[in-house]
Amino acid sequence: MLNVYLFQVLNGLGLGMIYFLISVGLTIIFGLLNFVNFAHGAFFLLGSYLCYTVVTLTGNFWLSLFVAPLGVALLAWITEQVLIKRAYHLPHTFQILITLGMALIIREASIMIWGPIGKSVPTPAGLDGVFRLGSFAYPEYRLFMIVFAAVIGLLLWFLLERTRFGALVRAGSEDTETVSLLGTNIFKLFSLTFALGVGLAGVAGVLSAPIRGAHPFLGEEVLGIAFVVVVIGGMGSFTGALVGGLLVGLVQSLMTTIWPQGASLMIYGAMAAVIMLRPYGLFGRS
Amino acid sequence: MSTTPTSSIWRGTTLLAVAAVVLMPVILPSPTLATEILIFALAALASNLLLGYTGLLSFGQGVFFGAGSYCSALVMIHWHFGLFPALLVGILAGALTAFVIGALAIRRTGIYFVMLTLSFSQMAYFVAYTMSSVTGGDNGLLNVPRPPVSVLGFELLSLASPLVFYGFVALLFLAVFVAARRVIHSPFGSTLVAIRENENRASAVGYDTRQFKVLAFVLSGAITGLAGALYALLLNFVPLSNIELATSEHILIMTIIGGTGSLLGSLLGAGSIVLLGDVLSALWPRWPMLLGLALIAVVMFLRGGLWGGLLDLKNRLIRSPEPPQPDTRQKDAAQ
Amino acid sequence: MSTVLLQTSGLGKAYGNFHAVNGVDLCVRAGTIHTVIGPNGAGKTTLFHCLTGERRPTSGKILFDGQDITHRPAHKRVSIGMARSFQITSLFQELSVRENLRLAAQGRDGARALTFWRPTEARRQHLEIADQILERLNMTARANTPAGDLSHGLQRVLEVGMALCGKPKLLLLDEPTSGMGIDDIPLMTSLIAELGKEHTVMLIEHNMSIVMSISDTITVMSRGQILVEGPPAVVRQDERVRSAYLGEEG
Amino acid sequence: APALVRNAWAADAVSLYGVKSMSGAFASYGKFANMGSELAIKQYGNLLGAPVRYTTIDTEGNAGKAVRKVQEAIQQDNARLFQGCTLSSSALAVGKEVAKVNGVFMTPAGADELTGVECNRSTFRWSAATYGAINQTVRPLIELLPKAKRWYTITPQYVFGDALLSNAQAIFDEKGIEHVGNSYHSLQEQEFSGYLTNAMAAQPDVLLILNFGGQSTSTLRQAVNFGLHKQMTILVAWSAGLDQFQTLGSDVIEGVYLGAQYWHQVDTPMNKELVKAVKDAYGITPNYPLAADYIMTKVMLDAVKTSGGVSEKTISALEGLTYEGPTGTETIRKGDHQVLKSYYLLKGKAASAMKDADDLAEIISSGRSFPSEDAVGCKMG
Amino acid sequence: MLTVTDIHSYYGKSHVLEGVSLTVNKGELVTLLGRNGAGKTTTLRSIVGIVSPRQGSITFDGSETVGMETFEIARRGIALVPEHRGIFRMLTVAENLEIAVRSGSQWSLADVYGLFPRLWERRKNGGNALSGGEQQMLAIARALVNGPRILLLDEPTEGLAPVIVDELVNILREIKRSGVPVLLVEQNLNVCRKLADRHYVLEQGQVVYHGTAAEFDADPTIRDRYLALSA
Ligand SMILES: Nc1ncnc2c1ncn2[C@@H]1O[C@H](COP(=O)(O)OP(=O)(O)OP(=O)(O)O)[C@@H](O)[C@H]1O
Ligand SMILES: Nc1ncnc2c1ncn2[C@@H]1O[C@H](COP(=O)(O)OP(=O)(O)OP(=O)(O)O)[C@@H](O)[C@H]1O
Ligand SMILES: [Mg+2]
Ligand SMILES: [Mg+2]
Repeated sequence: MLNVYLFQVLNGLGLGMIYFLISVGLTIIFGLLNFVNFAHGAFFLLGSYLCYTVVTLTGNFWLSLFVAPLGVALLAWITEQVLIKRAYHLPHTFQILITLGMALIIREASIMIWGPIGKSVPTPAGLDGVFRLGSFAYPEYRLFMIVFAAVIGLLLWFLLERTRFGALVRAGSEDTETVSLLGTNIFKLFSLTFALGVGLAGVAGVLSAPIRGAHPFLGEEVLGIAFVVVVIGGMGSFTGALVGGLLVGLVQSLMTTIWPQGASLMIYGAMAAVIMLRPYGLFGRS
Repeated sequence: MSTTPTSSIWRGTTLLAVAAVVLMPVILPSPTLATEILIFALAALASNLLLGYTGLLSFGQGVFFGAGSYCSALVMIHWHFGLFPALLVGILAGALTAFVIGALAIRRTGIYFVMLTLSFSQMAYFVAYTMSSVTGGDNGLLNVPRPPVSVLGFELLSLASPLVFYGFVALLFLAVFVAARRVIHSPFGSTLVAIRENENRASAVGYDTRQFKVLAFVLSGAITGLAGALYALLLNFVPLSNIELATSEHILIMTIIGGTGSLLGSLLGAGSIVLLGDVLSALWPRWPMLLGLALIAVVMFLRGGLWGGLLDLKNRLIRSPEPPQPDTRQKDAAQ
Repeated sequence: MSTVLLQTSGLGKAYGNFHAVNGVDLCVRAGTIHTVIGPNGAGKTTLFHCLTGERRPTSGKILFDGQDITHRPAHKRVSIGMARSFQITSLFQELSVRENLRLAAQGRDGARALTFWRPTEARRQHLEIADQILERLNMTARANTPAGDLSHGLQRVLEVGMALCGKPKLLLLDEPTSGMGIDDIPLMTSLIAELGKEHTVMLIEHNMSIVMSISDTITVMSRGQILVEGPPAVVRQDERVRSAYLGEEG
Repeated sequence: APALVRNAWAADAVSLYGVKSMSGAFASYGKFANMGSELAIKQYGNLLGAPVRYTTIDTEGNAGKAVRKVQEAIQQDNARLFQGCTLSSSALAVGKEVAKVNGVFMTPAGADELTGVECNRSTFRWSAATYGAINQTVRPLIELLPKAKRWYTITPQYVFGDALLSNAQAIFDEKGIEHVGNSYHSLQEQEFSGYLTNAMAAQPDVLLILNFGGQSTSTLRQAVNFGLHKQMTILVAWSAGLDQFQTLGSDVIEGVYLGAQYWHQVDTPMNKELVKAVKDAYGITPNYPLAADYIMTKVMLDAVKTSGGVSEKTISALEGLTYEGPTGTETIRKGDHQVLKSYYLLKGKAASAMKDADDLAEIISSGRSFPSEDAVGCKMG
Repeated sequence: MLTVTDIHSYYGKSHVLEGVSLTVNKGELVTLLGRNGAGKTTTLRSIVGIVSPRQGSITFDGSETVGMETFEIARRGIALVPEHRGIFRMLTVAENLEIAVRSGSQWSLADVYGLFPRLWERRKNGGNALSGGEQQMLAIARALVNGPRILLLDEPTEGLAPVIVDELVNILREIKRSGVPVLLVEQNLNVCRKLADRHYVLEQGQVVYHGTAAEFDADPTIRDRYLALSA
């Protein structure tokens, strides 16, 4: 029986890394642009669908891992220029409204383009095996995802916490006027940051396609998890997204053995508990 | 929020509300639809008390709605409560859940507050879903009666007819509407606005802002609970979706589209969203796309919501003689 | 001399290892104007925050009017007679000047404003207070302007006005003249001097001409601690104060 | 019947309402279901001297909306004939509304309560009961794999899942199968790796998946990711049929056993006609929602014809009716309004063995099993 | 160097600047005086493009800046230390300075830490944990490392202890000596007197007085008339 818990811990860590990848883009946009993006899940969905299309057309998953996030980021950049840009200074209420609207549009457009029935993406060749550890089996593809997520996390942390670009964007999140006074075109940086954050949703969408496939309501499911992770970890914190992701992954995985019906309940319970105890999440800044 | 000069305007909106309530069953294709609109208008109005006046964006409204539906339905099914006792139970259930969620959630502010209400809402959903022996779980709670209006055991009026039921809901709606205005123009209401504007300062001039926010939650929960109970009566059924996050989202959308900070706006918002769904869904299965566009359009061009838009239009058509007045007056009316 | 209104003993506020306020023993007598001066970052505002309840002190005790209020929340200190203005202007930006004042007046009644079933007009007394203060501040003409549209200087005046609405026993003013026009400073100075007759005033101020002309007692803070305390004449002559704070102006 | 017709204009047309989830989370189902009904209506042409009027009611995937719109149709248009509802909750509540006016309502929804404790005069159900689904999949598979003695189950935690599970456990007891474990999960769950890990640890011979729709899609896909299909036999007792198989692709379903209400390759005369008609009309192969709503619409119109108009007699005409359906000769049981029809055990084919894109599975066995009328707990008022 | 000609600026409908004209020449320190609400801040905001004048022209080094974005104007070397200071609360003191560093500035990080030792002591503090005066120092230091070719200061001594004010006066002298012109909005007349070459007085959005420091000092009635100084 102990074995099962060990399995669940390992599996939970793997799941956690996936959740980290799903949420990290959200946390960037949330924490730095102070923008609540309820369309994050929808962009994730788009990533999955674009991956499906690229794989169907070319048979090459790796190409889709490159093309689909770029496509998503490009779309994000365009919407940023047209819409989002004007919503940064608005209250969260309006941001939620505008991104809910976008999510609806993306979802319905996906149904129009790809049909109401879900699509599958085969696991990329070479990673379709199973990694064995005694009697514990773990899909090689999921292992790859974990490593990939870790690398991305590291790069992002460096970009945003250790570079001037990062500091400027963080400064801009408080006061755009003053950053402009220092001679920086902060809105250009914001556009890039937004595209980056959404592009990460696209990356997560592509990576999850072989596991989850793509179906029109995927976005809503993913959004829920992403918010929980971000809130637990603290808005705008990478370590937060990482620890939050791992925590949610572990809780979810262990709960499937301890009290399966309550797995989802516990995730939200954990989130509520964390916010009550630590106002700004585990790693959030006030 | 200076008080004396605006009182004529208040009377105006109450009259407008009465007119709308009277006209709705005539204009709309069915009284059932009109009833649904009024029920959601109640819920939106309650959400407006929090969002528009206190500045609290709560995703918990669905929980209060669901709690109102479930509790009033359960006491009618199992204990054969009459109409008014059952509605009272719905109101109390909404108020109580709002008290609990509010008291916990307001300990945080900003987006963390929003997320707390969101997570409580998810938890409530799972509780309702898991307690299927009580709530019917995913199948919903069936066989909810619609008791007649009765006083001391004497049956006065059957509500079986859709139009009569509409009339009943309409009276309740107007009563709540008038009461809500009263609340807004009370010292309590003006303090809520102050808290929305600058909570720190409100606390520094002597208000226990938590008490105020919790009370706002309780009032909002009570009204939402009433709406939930009426919805159960309307459908003779409580779907699990009543307590879903989607319901909260729906109520919020209505509130914002209608115009925050204006009670009549809530009626407009509920009306337009319910109608939009009803009309468009019959025409095009992909209609949520148009809803999405509408949401974006509101944020881009109509931040005051439909009510704000109407006021703007009015101001543009009837130019007041003194130019600076309309701006402030609009702000006052909107608060 | 008059009785002690406010007293602190060993009051301290630490942020981690950093002691912003460090063992302050303060004694404010009723009916006096008591000024706190000191270099930037000396801990004056933090001291005020502790006194008004914005921050929780990490050590020491606060006695107000004989009661221990060390752990009382901010809003409860208002009802026993404390009111403050903020160093950084903090108003209800979108509400009118009069409404700002009215809300401040109503706040003195605290929880009684929870009456959600009574119309606002029923509480005329708050409007009357607001109008009196408007008069006193010379702002009657601006009564209906949203506070956020006022110039910086007028916002400062309103800031003090709001503290007055609470009819406090002790008025804590954090740099009331900062950002005020040269022409307004005399107004503020005489306002404070006059307030000093009815209330007890605690003042943080960098403008030495005001400080020296109206204070009864001056406490000089430095690095979280009290450096010197005494009447203006004594403080002005103190060598340590001259070098740490006053500079050539003193 | 009182007030059945409001004016002369309406008198000459029979009106049928398709309650379909056209938008919202179940749009993939509603779209095909609606195509089925429309096809049946079109084929019918004139009924009692006038073309049938067909109106789609969009439930928006929300039971509350479904009920309200059905109420409206009943009050405003005097509607009496309803067909549809994917969601059990919608079906149960809509059934109640229709029963109030003695209308007719036929649904493919899964909840056994429809023909059990919540049954009523107006509600008819076409889909097989959970009892049948388990008996027609678990039993044949036990016979097929006599050595597979250890079974593990994954079950959604709610009435429907529990019904499937208890039916399966009864068979396990009877056949001496060791039930080595069960994982319950919530209806919202989409990540099954944890449950699969539990299953893996129990080292069963057969993994019995008792959830449905998107959840069974996810479970199966992730099970294959984890390589479970190489370690054990997998059976999905309540699959959605063709559209689900298309989603998953043969990579995933190859070698997996799948229970289904309908399969387009069923060899009955009526089904052959249906497949051809659908191909002609829409250019696709019929899937379960399409076939189900097609046949229900057709049977309802037949009953109207027999009873000479929409009235209480239409209900009687349906009760005990035997007709040729896509699964062969089908009968509507009088006592509980359950349609007695076959259920299928399919097995996913390898891509190389497929004759065309929709040839994703082969029929292993079929048959009908229903609990007796007394066992279902239906008391019709 | 900086020439403002007859600008009109508005907040929404309210006409705040009604034709302000002024010039700042190389190496000069010019003050802009006036009562509360006279439009001093608005003038500065118009120069840096936060408020866009609807009429009039502003040239810097000979090229027109009206209509340019704020960041473009800032890149040309017009640095404003705003009234509200604009400290980034979530960034540390050091980060606040680092993001402003522009190569080619006369002041390096080390220079400004030298000017304001207090900032060096608190360099790891978050901007949200600074006292009012510390924030003011940081705001000025930040403008200096940003490589200003002209410095606009909006009430820089507000909230500063007298010793610090003295220091600031020295620093401003230093800045002036280095050839960077300064446009100073200030309420503290002592400070203005010590530094200014010329004074402008604004009243209700219009320049009502303009003169050299000597003229201004020589004629106390000016102060009485426009600034209503009693003492
Ligand atoms: N939240 C905090 N965390 C850490 N240090 C803080 C925090 N808040 C204030 N400080 C520090 O405490 C010291 C005292 O600050 P305070 O605001 O009380 O100074 P002050 O005397 O009011 O100065 P000034 O005259 O400039 O307003 C400062 O050095 C400041 O950096
Ligand atoms: N954001 C704003 N919206 C509307 N009016 C404003 C705004 N900011 C300032 N004003 C008005 O513009 C006028 C000029 O304000 P400004 O801030 O330029 O004055 P100032 O001379 O800097 O005063 P102070 O000495 O108080 O800082 C004032 O009447 C003020 O009320
Ligand atoms: Mg201070
Ligand atoms: Mg100014």
